[in-house]
Parts: sequence; structure tokens; C-alpha cells
Amino acid sequence: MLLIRCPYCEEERPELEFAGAGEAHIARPANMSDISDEDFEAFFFIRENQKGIVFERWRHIHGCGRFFNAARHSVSDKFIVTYKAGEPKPELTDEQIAAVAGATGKSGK
Amino acid sequence: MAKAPKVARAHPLAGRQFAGNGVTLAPVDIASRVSLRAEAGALADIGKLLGFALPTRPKTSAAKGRRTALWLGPDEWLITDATNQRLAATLAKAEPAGCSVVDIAHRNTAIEVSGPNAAAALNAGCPQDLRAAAFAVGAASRTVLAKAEIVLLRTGEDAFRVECWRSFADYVWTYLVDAAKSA
Amino acid sequence: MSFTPPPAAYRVAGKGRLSPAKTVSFTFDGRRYSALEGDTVASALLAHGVHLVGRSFKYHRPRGILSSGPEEPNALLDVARDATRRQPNVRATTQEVFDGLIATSQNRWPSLALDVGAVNDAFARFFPAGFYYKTFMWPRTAWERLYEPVIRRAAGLGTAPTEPDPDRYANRFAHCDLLVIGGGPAGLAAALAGAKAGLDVIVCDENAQFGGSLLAESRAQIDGEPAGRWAETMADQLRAMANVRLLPRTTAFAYHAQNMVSLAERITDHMAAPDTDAPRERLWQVRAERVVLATGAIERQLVFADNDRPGVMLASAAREYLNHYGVAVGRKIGVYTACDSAYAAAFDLAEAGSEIVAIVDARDNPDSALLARANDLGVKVLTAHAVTGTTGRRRVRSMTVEPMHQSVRRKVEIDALLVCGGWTPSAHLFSQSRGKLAYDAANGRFLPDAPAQNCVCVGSCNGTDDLAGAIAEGAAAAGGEAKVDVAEAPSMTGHLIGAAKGAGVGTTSKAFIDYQNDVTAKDIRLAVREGMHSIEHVKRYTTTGMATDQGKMSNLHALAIAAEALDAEIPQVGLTTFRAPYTPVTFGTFVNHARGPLFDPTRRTPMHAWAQRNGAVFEDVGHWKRAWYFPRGAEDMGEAVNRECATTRQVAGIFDASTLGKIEVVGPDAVAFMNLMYTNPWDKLAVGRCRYGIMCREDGYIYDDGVVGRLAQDRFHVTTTTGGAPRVLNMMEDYLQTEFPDWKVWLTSVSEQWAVIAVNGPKAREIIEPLVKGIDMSGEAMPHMSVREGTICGVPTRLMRMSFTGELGFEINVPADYGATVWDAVWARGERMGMTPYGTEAMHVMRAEKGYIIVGQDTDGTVTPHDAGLSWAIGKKKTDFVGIRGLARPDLVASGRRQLVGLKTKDPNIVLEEGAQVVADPNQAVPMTMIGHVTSSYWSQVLGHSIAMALIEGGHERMGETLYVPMANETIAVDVCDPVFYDPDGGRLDG
Amino acid sequence: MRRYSAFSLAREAMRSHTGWDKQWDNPEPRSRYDVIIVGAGGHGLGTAYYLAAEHGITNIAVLEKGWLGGGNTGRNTTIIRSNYLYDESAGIYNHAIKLWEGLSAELNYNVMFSQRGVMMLAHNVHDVQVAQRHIHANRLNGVDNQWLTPEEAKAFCPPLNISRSARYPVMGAALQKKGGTARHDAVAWGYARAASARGVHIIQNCEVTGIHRGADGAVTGVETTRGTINAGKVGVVAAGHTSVLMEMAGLRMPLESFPLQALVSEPVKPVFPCVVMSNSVHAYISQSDKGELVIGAGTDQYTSYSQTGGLHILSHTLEAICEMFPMFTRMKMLRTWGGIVDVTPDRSPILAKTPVKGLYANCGWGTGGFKATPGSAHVFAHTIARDEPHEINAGFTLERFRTGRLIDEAAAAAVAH
Repeated sequence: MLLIRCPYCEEERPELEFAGAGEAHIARPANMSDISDEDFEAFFFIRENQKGIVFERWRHIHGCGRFFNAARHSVSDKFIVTYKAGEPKPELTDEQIAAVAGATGKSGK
Repeated sequence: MAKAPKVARAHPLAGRQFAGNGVTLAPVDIASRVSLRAEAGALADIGKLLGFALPTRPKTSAAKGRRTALWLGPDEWLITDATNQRLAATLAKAEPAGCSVVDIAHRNTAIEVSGPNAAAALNAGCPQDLRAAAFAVGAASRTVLAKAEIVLLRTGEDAFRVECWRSFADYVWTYLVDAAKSA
Repeated sequence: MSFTPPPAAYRVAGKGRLSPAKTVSFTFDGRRYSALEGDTVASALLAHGVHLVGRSFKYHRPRGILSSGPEEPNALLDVARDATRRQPNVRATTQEVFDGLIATSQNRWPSLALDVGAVNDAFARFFPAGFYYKTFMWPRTAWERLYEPVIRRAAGLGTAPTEPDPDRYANRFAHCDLLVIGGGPAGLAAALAGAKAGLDVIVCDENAQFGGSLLAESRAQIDGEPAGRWAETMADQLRAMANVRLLPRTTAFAYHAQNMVSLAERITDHMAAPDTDAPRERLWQVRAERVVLATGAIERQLVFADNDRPGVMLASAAREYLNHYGVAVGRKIGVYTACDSAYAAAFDLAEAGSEIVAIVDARDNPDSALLARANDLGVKVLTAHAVTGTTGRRRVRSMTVEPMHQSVRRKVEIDALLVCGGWTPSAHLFSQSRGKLAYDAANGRFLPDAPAQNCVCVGSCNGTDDLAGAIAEGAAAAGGEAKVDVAEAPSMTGHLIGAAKGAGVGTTSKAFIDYQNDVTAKDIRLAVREGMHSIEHVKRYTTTGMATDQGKMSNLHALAIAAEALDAEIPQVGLTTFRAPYTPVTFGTFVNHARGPLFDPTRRTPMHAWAQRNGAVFEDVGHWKRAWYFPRGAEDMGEAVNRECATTRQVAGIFDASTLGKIEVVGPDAVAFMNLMYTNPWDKLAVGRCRYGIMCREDGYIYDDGVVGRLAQDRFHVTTTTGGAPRVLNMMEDYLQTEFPDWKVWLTSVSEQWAVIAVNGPKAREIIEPLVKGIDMSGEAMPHMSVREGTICGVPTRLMRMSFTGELGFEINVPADYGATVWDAVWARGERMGMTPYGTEAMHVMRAEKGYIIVGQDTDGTVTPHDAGLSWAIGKKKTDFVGIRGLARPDLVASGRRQLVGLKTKDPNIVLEEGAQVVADPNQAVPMTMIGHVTSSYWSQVLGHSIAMALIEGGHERMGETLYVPMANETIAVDVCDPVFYDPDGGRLDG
Repeated sequence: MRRYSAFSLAREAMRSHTGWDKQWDNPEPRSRYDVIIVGAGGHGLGTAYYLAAEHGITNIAVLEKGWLGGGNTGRNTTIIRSNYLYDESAGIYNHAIKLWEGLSAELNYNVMFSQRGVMMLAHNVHDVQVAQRHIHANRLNGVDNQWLTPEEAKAFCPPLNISRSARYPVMGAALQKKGGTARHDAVAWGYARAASARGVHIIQNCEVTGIHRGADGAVTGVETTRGTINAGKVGVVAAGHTSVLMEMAGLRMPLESFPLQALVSEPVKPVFPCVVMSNSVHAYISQSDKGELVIGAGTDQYTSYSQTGGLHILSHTLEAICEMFPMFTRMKMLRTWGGIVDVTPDRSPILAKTPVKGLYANCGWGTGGFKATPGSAHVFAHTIARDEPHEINAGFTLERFRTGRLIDEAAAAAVAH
């Protein structure tokens, strides 16, 4: 069970309060009825499914109710950052990525 | 809406009680509940109608007299009035300022959980950190109790108010009894 | 019961920590034995000289008690308190004895001493690793008919419980600053340091008593006090602190992401008569800021021929049996070791009066101090020697001793053989936390290296074997400091992994690695010979490490033997994954409270009790219990439904519609939002009017539907399907929050604010009207599909005029706590006029007579509004709504799509089966070309014939066509028709 | 390839089993093959086997980044059935069942296919409607599937709780008698041995790090941790890692990878004679030949390549198991593990050519790939060999996500009302 920082509640909460909501930063086309079949396929079906850093949506459905975004490493399942819906995709530093990539906890022996 | 109806309300947990193993459970009557969704610009108007300022920090509540306002989300509050049934009508006057006032008096059911093992009983199904440092008196949060969504308010060091949707009340009550017995 | 159990002949007076005054008794295979309070079943049996306690999995070899802890592979028993509280596969080494405990041996027939299955052992050469992959293939069906049943009966261990479990289980979510796992010296030091620093500390240990390895100690002193007493003092100190929670009998079995650790606390299994309210076990889901792993180390056996006879035992176990339980495991004891620690066991037993016939040490030059002490005690040490065989069927009788580098065999009589191949640090949880392990070649072990979470390993699980060092390391891990003086602590130096003498390459002896699964050294080599070069392949092919002990003693041996066979270094061959749980955990612990009524919430409406009183049969719809039908007298379901339909159409019916989802949509942008979410246009819906709305997903398939009432310019009362309510609200919030965050509109679920009483039928208005105030209910003032606010029975109502039956209909929404009262009032009037209550089945029939769809029954996630004949509900002028683009995709506009139509059977009395498939040509061969299926099908009492709805390819173009429904024993001819069967002009809506 | 038989086993027993050959070779990779299969699970090894056995193509490499059979093939709960609704699904899974029935003999390797019957429970009216729809469609498709009353279901599976007072009482069940289980490792090993014997190179510990394409865009080979390997045809059969591999060829896929967990209990004597599944209460269970109860759990709600999942997922599964079989609360969980399942939007697989010439995809099996193994491998081999789909997999295209011609088994079981 993950522990997820809700950017609205400003603290980490147990995963049981959240609902995953799929890949983030896929904007609904403003001209929806005009897009091509290929564009619709890309919008509705195609997913990055990265092995590594994923940008994903969560809803704090049993908490504040807000949708928000997260950057997480899909191998270690560690979060780098969570941020409010509508905020731009954050630029991640190499250090941030390295910190969640493997067995390098914040404390050792 | 005119005066309060004379028909008696049927509390879904009417007549139930439990006490044992350091936990007391009791159904609570609450006359009014409002789900308030509001943008920042409407908060002042609401505060005036309510009689006190809405809490704006996560996981907090504010209270005055019989009224309590729980922060549930950045634009959402659960406001209760223990005895007056007309809270929704009162607050509805703020709607033009940019908010939605919806009467949910009957949607929720409240249970008081108290006693030295109260937090332990809740933690049988609620995954939040309920230690005093993390969930102080006055703290409020929507969360879960096992498979039910609840709103949790700490009313005292050893006392909590649990609200859930009406049809989940039997489940939440039964769960808390089971939890209390094994706390 | 005058029978007095025989005295415990192997109990040593003056040894151990158990009180001889507190005795209990238990039975094993029907025989009664005495025990002391605090005994395990293993220690109590050993006290009586009982070593044979089980049979192995494959060869059914006699097996004894090998260890004193959870790593035990052999001594698995069926343990019961009574008929319903029976647990198979219990480790005798961890089960505490209570008065009246019933223990039974497993996997043997007819008895433990005489097991027919042992014939497998004689033919073992025909059953090497993986033999079943190579045979049992002929004839083709023989595997499942003949061989598999035999193999299944022979396999398995204990017998599964057959009765429902009367015990209770519990759960606790907990948070702490410091979780210490393991209450040995390092763990106790860590816990105390953390507690003194003011941290919230949880410390757990799998044993009944804290102390860990110190429980086996006899000589070691810490700060001048016996080590065992030091542990007790530490535990007492911790117990007295308010910020510390001590959890004995609690196993940390899984380490999850973000420092969540699962613990299984065993609360009543050691009690003779526990409080019936007390849970048997509790799952702790602990979220810790920091975790200290003080999980210790597990001693390994040595791999030599016939190393599995009853009486062969780990040296440390023998020491614990003596020093903690006061039991000598034998009188003539051999010791075979490659590690210093076994000497301590030998010395203690010698001092307690057992004869140590020899310490056989595989090493050339053991520590001279140990040799000197052996000499002092008169214990013979054979260095550079090996044990290369044993004899004895039910108990070891002799060992064969050989010099390491010669072949001179000597048989020595013994009644117990202590073995020690060194120690394996318990890195299971650390590895589960995704910490990396590194191989320590000098000491033949994997040690924790880089952590992946905020955790730290201390003590012997970290390779810190000296007691003072372990205590200091423990304290330091919690930010403290502990300097203790330690005297006479045993050394753990020395190891031997892999095959010992006589079990190496080219030998054919049975030298067991994995006792329970009967995996021998030569099995590993066979696997490698057959190309299993990954350790995971070796494991799966031989099943080594897959028994109930999960390879705690065997994994390193298997790895070493595989490495040797592959001519590779151990780290290159790799380690198999450590998987949760550390030790087996009951399903009950995971399920805990969620049993019976708490398995899943049962949601009931405010009028549920009335329905129950009036004989309703209920159906499950999601979490809800809905009244399905109301049989009267001896009516069956069909008769009840026919009556309910007929009465409703002739007079009136009352129906509980409370479970429908309801959402209040409020705000200046409410109309724009409704236009987006629904295919319908909403701008022109007048205040006070209702409209049936269709909601799609972006892919254009129907997602939900419901009637929407406009309460004010900026306020809608939206209804959804019962099951769809949460997902519809979630989808609405999603669009609002993430795509249109600037819109001023808010959503509130009011599903449970309103109880909904539907009254349908010609007399509906007449029944309700007198109860209503403030609403003109006349046909002119309140036309079909309108909504009004007023009061009924003195309570506020949102009264909607609408109909799902085709009759004049009203849906009375009242605040839920008034629902039952208002229902009673309406019922009281209606009953006098002949009204019936009806359930969901009659509702389904009546709506089908009208051709109204049920989302999820007549649609299935592949049906568009066009397919469903609802094109009229799509706003033709709209430039956007959810689903607009999906609906335009090539396959969704292609011809030949399955479309909703009505079906009438040629024989009006035949009611089609829902789900039945429809074909155009009934005479084709299987596989047939199916062109559709029946979605809804009922007997229509009012029409006097059956009716059905179906999704048929190109159905809208097939009106009047004859199609066929091939059933198992007949083919039913049907005519395609319009799905509106009853009152197509809608005249009855006005009563 | 030395044949396995009772006779050869007896003969080897007399000489301490020293005469057994390697079941498969571990060759060094060549620089060029006719076909490269990426992924040495059951589907990939089977594809190589059928290419060699039925299409005369033997110059094949199967590249595996870890150990063969170590992915979902060795991590699933081994349920085999074919009672799917749509013609396309019924077609491929039934093709698989036919191949399963002869697989041990064909491979000379006992895969322990056991047609113990798969029973899918119905707990409410909607479940019954869905089950009946399947049963009728299956009958007309020649797929066995029959309706059982609660009493018949209990007779077939005695531990089943059919009490009317259960939270979700059993209203009946759909039984496919030809369904059952097989030994998962044996499937990978049997195909590996048979393919290796026909000259297929199985190259383990060889991770594909790139896909090479020529000037015309067609595939020319792959880059690996063991060097460049050329081939004109590359079949990707990499389950959860498909998105990662396809991206190397510039293809973005309609796939998401989720953790899926399973568990076994301690072994007990035979107590559970068949396979039972319940979609409503979310659980499936059988008993292995070793005696372990084998229980499949659900997927987590987030994408992950971690091969681990949340504890609460296991709890929910065991709650359902103990609701259906209340005596099992005292059984003990012995081992849990996780796999990575690749899921398409319509929950049906992709078994097709791709827009990149010479690149073929076999993916998207979600939680149900094991049962299809021989069928999938068989028609995928055809697709690669002929550069066109077999009629059985013609519908499992990538294009369906553009046209909307989905094969939506999940939607067809939509939760209702």
C-alpha cells in the first residue's frame, strides 16, 4: 500500500484513500469533433507506459476529492513529486530521478 | 421551506448502543448538514451567515456554539448544526457569491466513538495516523473505514465523531463493534 | 481421567527457565504427555524422548525435530483445541503447549511409525527431481485420470479444515517513529535507545519471550548479569514506557513500499480457554518512519548422507532446548560442525550430564580455546573429520565418522546428532524492502548492503556476530549509544556450505538440502546437468526452497551446490527472490474483520424494513439489497410479478427507487456542464421540467442514463443508475476539475439525501395528491416530465412526474429519514384503493413493455445511443459533448452494427432466455454465425404474450424479419419488431 | 532429442541419472537469424517451436533478458479455459484448448494438462444474465460451457458455500468441463526443449536494448546486451515490457502494465477438485498437484514494473475466498509473488503485424495469457512465417483501436443497473 502526498491536503496519506486515474498530461482536444481517427486513438488509447519515470493522475477520492498529478518511478514505485492538476509537468533533475531509481534510501548504516 | 416538519426523523441506528473494552459507541442526532462547495470569493459571505470563519487549512475544523465546519477539500466543507434544521436555507443566501449550498442533513449518519480505546478501534479500519500529534483534537478528514467512506472529526482526546452515508451506517457500526471488541 | 502421563525422562532438573510447578498436559497421536507451561510442543515431546514426529513430503521418510524455531521443515503437526479449531501444518517448534492441546502427526498412513508411503523411499531412484515431467504421458488422458490423482493423494501435508472457523481476527493500522523487528540483544538495545530519545516505538518478536538468541544462552554475561536476565530486564524497562509497544508472538512477515511492514500477532493460540471475544490473530499494518531490522541469523545443517534421521538436530536448537526449556535432546550425543557455535551446545549438554561422544569438526584447525575447553570437559574433538552417514529408522542410532582426507570409517553409537554448517543472516525482510545484498565470501553468507528505504540492519542479520558489537549497533541504529561488557559469549566463526564429504559430485547418497520437499544434493546436480543454469530454474525444477519453510536452511546450500556444478562463483549464480510472507500467515489474518456481514457493506434503503415486513424477496444490486418481488401466499416469482404488473397497470403500484444515484449540479455554468456531459441538449429545458439524458464516455458508448430535472436556472437534479452513481460522479468531477477548472459549477452527491417513492398507475395522482401541499398536481399544471418542490406529509419533497412503466407516474423524493413515514402514508391511502407494492422484476417487465432500456442489461459497453435507438437524444447541433468524436469512428458508423429491436416469438407462450443467441439460418453447422443476442425477455401479462429485446446486426432494418434462436433442444422462431410493445402512443402516461 | 518415457526413466535410474541430456542448449548468439523472437516465455518459445516444426524456419533466436519462463509464464495461476463470449476470443482460446490436449505428447514433455473443470460463479441476476449469454454463445461456437444450479455447483466443488445467507449467495455457475490447469514451468521448458532440439537458439541473459530499422523503415535486427543480432523479422512477445520494446522501433502502444499478484497456501491433502472463479467477488482458486491452494488476486490501480503489489489487494482476494469457502480462514498463505501484465483498452490481446515491416506484436494478454499459450504461439508463428495473420487471429489487430472494432470481453460483462 503506497503512501501518497496529496498536494491539496499537504501531507502523505495511505493509498486506500486514493483512486488511480491513469496517465497524466493528456489534454482533451479543444476541437474534439474535428480531430482525426488517429488523433482520437492517440488521445484515448495510446499510453506511454514508461518503465522509469511515469507521470500519472490520482484522485484523493476518499479525502479532499481532488485530482492531482504525480511523478513516480515505475520500477521502484517511489514518488518524486506530486502536484496540483493544471500545473505544468515538472522538469525533473537527474538527482531526483537517481534518488528513486534504486536501492539508495535516505539513510544507511 | 417553512417551519421545521413535525414528522420525526428515523435515525438509521436508532436504539443501538455499545460499550465495552474501553470503547463506547453511540448514534448522534445532528439537525442540519450542508455540503458547501465554494470559491475563495464566497468565503466571507459564508462566514457572516455562519457566524464564524470557515477553516482553510487541510484536516482542520472550526466551531462555534452548535455549529461546526469541517474542511474536506480546498473548495469543500461539511457544515453541521446540532439542533437547528434551517442551516441550508440560511447559507443558501451566499450562493450568488459563488458557491453551492446543498442540504445533506439526511445523507449522513453520525456515530460518536469514545473511550481510551477509541482510536485503536477506528484504526482497525481507518489507515490514517490517529496519534494525537498527527490528528489533534479538532482535526477533521474524509477518509475510509474499511470499505466505507467516512468523515472523521476528533472531538476530544478520546472522542471522535464518525459520519458516513446513511446506508453505510449499519456496516460502519457493525465494523466498529467488531473492532472495539478486539481493540 | 486417572491416567497420569509418564514422567519426562529427558527433563534436566535445574536447567531452563520454565517453572516445574506449572504443568499442563496434551496429546500427540492420541497419547497423553505432560509439559511445563512455556513449553513448545517440540520441547515437550523431546522431554519425553520423542523425536519421530513427521514424514517427509515425497519419500515419506521418518523425520524428527530439527530446529527450535520457525525455520523448522520437519516437525509439522496438526494442532487442535477442539473440533472446529484445528490447524494443519503447525510447527511443533513454535506452538506453545496449552492444557488439552491435541497434536496429530501428518502425511502418514496408517500410522507415523508404519507409513505405507515410505515405499516411495525404496524406489526413490525412480523419482529424481522433475521425474514427473518425463513420464505419465501415455496414454493421453492417463495423466489426469490415473496418475495425477495418485500423486495428489501422496502429496500435500496436513488436512485442510472442513468446518467454518469460529475464531475472530482483527486488524490494526499503526504508525510509529521506530519499528524494531526482533527482540534479541540488538533489537532490545535499539528499542531502548529509541524509546529514551522519546520516539514512538513498536518492537515485535516472533517468540513468546523477548531475548532472541539470548534465550539459548547459559554462560554469556552482559554487564555482569546472565545474558538471559539482561534481556528480561531490558524488556521490563521497555514495557514500563508509555511510548513503547511490545508485541510478543508477533512475526513481521512482509516489508512493503514506503516503510510499511505487516506483522501477524498470534493472540490466543497458546491459551487453553481464551476469551471468546478476543481475536485469534491480529494483522498489524505498521507505517514506520524508520525500521530497525534485528532479525538475527538461522543456523544451517550440514549436507551429508542420511542427514535427516530423527535425532539429527541443529546444535543451537539443542542448546535452546537445554538452556531455555531444560530438556536434553539425547544422552549419547554426536556433534558434527564446521562452526564454533556448536561447541557451546556440546559443552552445555556435557555439563548437564549428557555424554558427548565426539565433536566431529570439518575444519583442520578450530579455535584452540575451544579445543582446550573440550579437553577440560573430557569431550573428544575430531578435527578434519566428517560424518558420512547415519543409521536408525525412528531415531538416529549411529553416525559414521571419517577423516576428511582418508576413507577410514568408524561407526559411533549415538542417540542424537547435533549439526552446524554455520549461520545464515535473516535478510528476508531487508531484501523484501528492496535493499541490496552483497556476498561475504570469507564467511559464506549474503549480507545487507545498500538499503532502499529508511531501514537499517543490526546484529547478526547484519553479520555482526559479537554480542557487544550487536548491542552497540542496535543502540546506534536508534540514535543512541550502548557500551556493555560481555563475557563468555559464543563465537559464530566457521562455516561449510554446499555438499560435505560423501555428498559431493559423483556420490549417490541421500544428503538432504531441503528436508520437507526431499531435495538432495544430487537432485541439484541433476538439474544443472539437464540445463537448469539459473538458480530460479534449479529451484523450480527440484522444488528446493519451496516447502513451508521457504528454504530458510536450504537456500544457501542449494546455491553452493549449483555453483559448484556450474563451475561458477556463488554471487554469479545469484540468489532467488525473498518473497513474503517470512513465515506462513493464516488467511484469517488477512481477512480479519471482513467476514460474514462485514465482508462487504450491505446497503439498505429507508424503506427496507417495510419491504421485509411485507414479504419481499431481495436481490443484490451492487452493495444494495433491492426488493425483487413481493410474493403473496403461495405465489411463485412469476405469479407475483404478473400480479404486480397487472395491478400497477390497472390501479397503481408503489416502488422503492431510493437506490438511484442523484447528483445536484449547481452553479452558473451548470447548463454548459450538462451539455458537455450528456449527449442531449439542455439549454432549452425549462425550469420545472425533466428530460431523459444519455451519458457516453469519449469512445461513444453508453455509460449511464437517467432523468434530469431542472430546479432552477442554475440547478439540476440529476439521477443516475443505481450501480453507476459513483463512477458517474467521478467522471463528472474529472472533467470539471481537470478539463474545465474555470467553470463555476459544483457537484454534490445527494443519492442518500433523498428517499424515492415511485407511484405509478392510473390512480397514482389520486393516491398522492391529498398528501401534497404547495404543488398543483393537475395534468395541466404539472405535465409529464416535470419537477416541483413542495411538501408531502409535512416534509419537503422534490416531486417529479415521470414514468418508467408507461403509466401515469410520480417519484416522490423526500429527505431519507422521513422516507419510511411518507411511504407508510402513501401506502395507507394506496392500499385502500387497491395499490400493490412492486419490486425490481415487475419494474423491469413494465419498462420492457415500453421498450425502455436498462443500461448494463440492454447495453453492455459496446452499444452507442444510435444502436440503442436513442439517436433522438443526441443534440444534433451540439459541437461538443463527451463521446462526440468516438461516435464518429469508422466502426461506429459502419453498417451492420448490432441494434436494439424487439422480438416476438412465433409461439407467444415461449419466453426466450436472456442471453440466448440469434441466428438468421437455423440449419447451419456449428460454429454458427450469430447475429445478435436477447438482452431482456419476459412474459407480459398485460399483452398476453412474451416480449423480448435484442441487439441484432442491422436490426433497425430488419423489422418483420423472421430470425431464429437455437436452443440446446429446439429452435425458436422469432419476428423482429419495434421494441415498444405497449401503448406505443403513450396515452397512458396521462392516466 | 532423447525421448522421455517410463522406460528411459527406469534405465537412467539404474545409472544414477547421469545420462540425461541438457533439456536445451545455451548457445552463443549468431550475428544473423531469419527470425528473432524477443521474450522466452511460453508464447515466445512456442512461437519459435511452431515456426520450426510447422513452417520450416529453424534459424531462429529467442532472446530473453532473464531466465526462460521467468516472466508471466512462471508467475500465473495456470488456469485454462476457452468459454469466452466473442467469436474471435472463443476462436483463439478454443484453438489453444485443442492444442493443450495433445501438448504433452507433441512436446514429449508432461505439461500436466488436467481438465479438472473451470467453474465461474454467478452471485446476482446480472451475473446470471452474463453467464447465460456466454453459455448460449459458446454452445453455438462449439465451446463447452454449461449452467449449474447452486446444488450442482456444490456437488462439483464440495467446499463451496451455497448458503442463501451468504453476503452474495451463489445463484449458479457456468462450468467448462474442458477447462483446467497445467504446470506452468513445464510449458516453458517443454517448448524450450522441443525448439532447441529443432535448432532454435534460446539465448538467456540477453536483453534487447534497441530495434534496428533500415532505410525503408523495415526491421533489420536488434541491439542487445550481447551485441547486434540481425534478422528480417522480429516478433516481440514480451508481455509487460512490450511498450518499452516497441518504443525502440518508434511505436507507441495502447498498453498499460499493471502489477498482478498471486499466492499459494501451504500444501494440504486434496480438498479442492476444480478451478473456481468469481468475477463479482473477485477471486479465483484451484489446488496444485503439490497440494497448495493457488489463488489469483487482482491488479493494483497504478502502472508498475516492480513485480510487487499492495497488501490490501491480497487481503481483498482472501476475503472473497473465505466468503466462498469459509473453512479456509485457517489455511496459511505460504508464498506471494507478482507479475507485470500488459493490458489493452478492450482487454483482448494484440496478435498482429505492426506498421513497421518485419515487426510483429504478441501482447496485451492482461491477466489471461497462460491459457492461450499454444494457440497464441501457433497462430503467431503463422503470422510471422506468412507475413499475414491466421484467420484465428485476424481480428486481434492494432488497427482496431483506430477503427473502434474492439473485442471488448470486459465491457460485455459490464456491471449494471
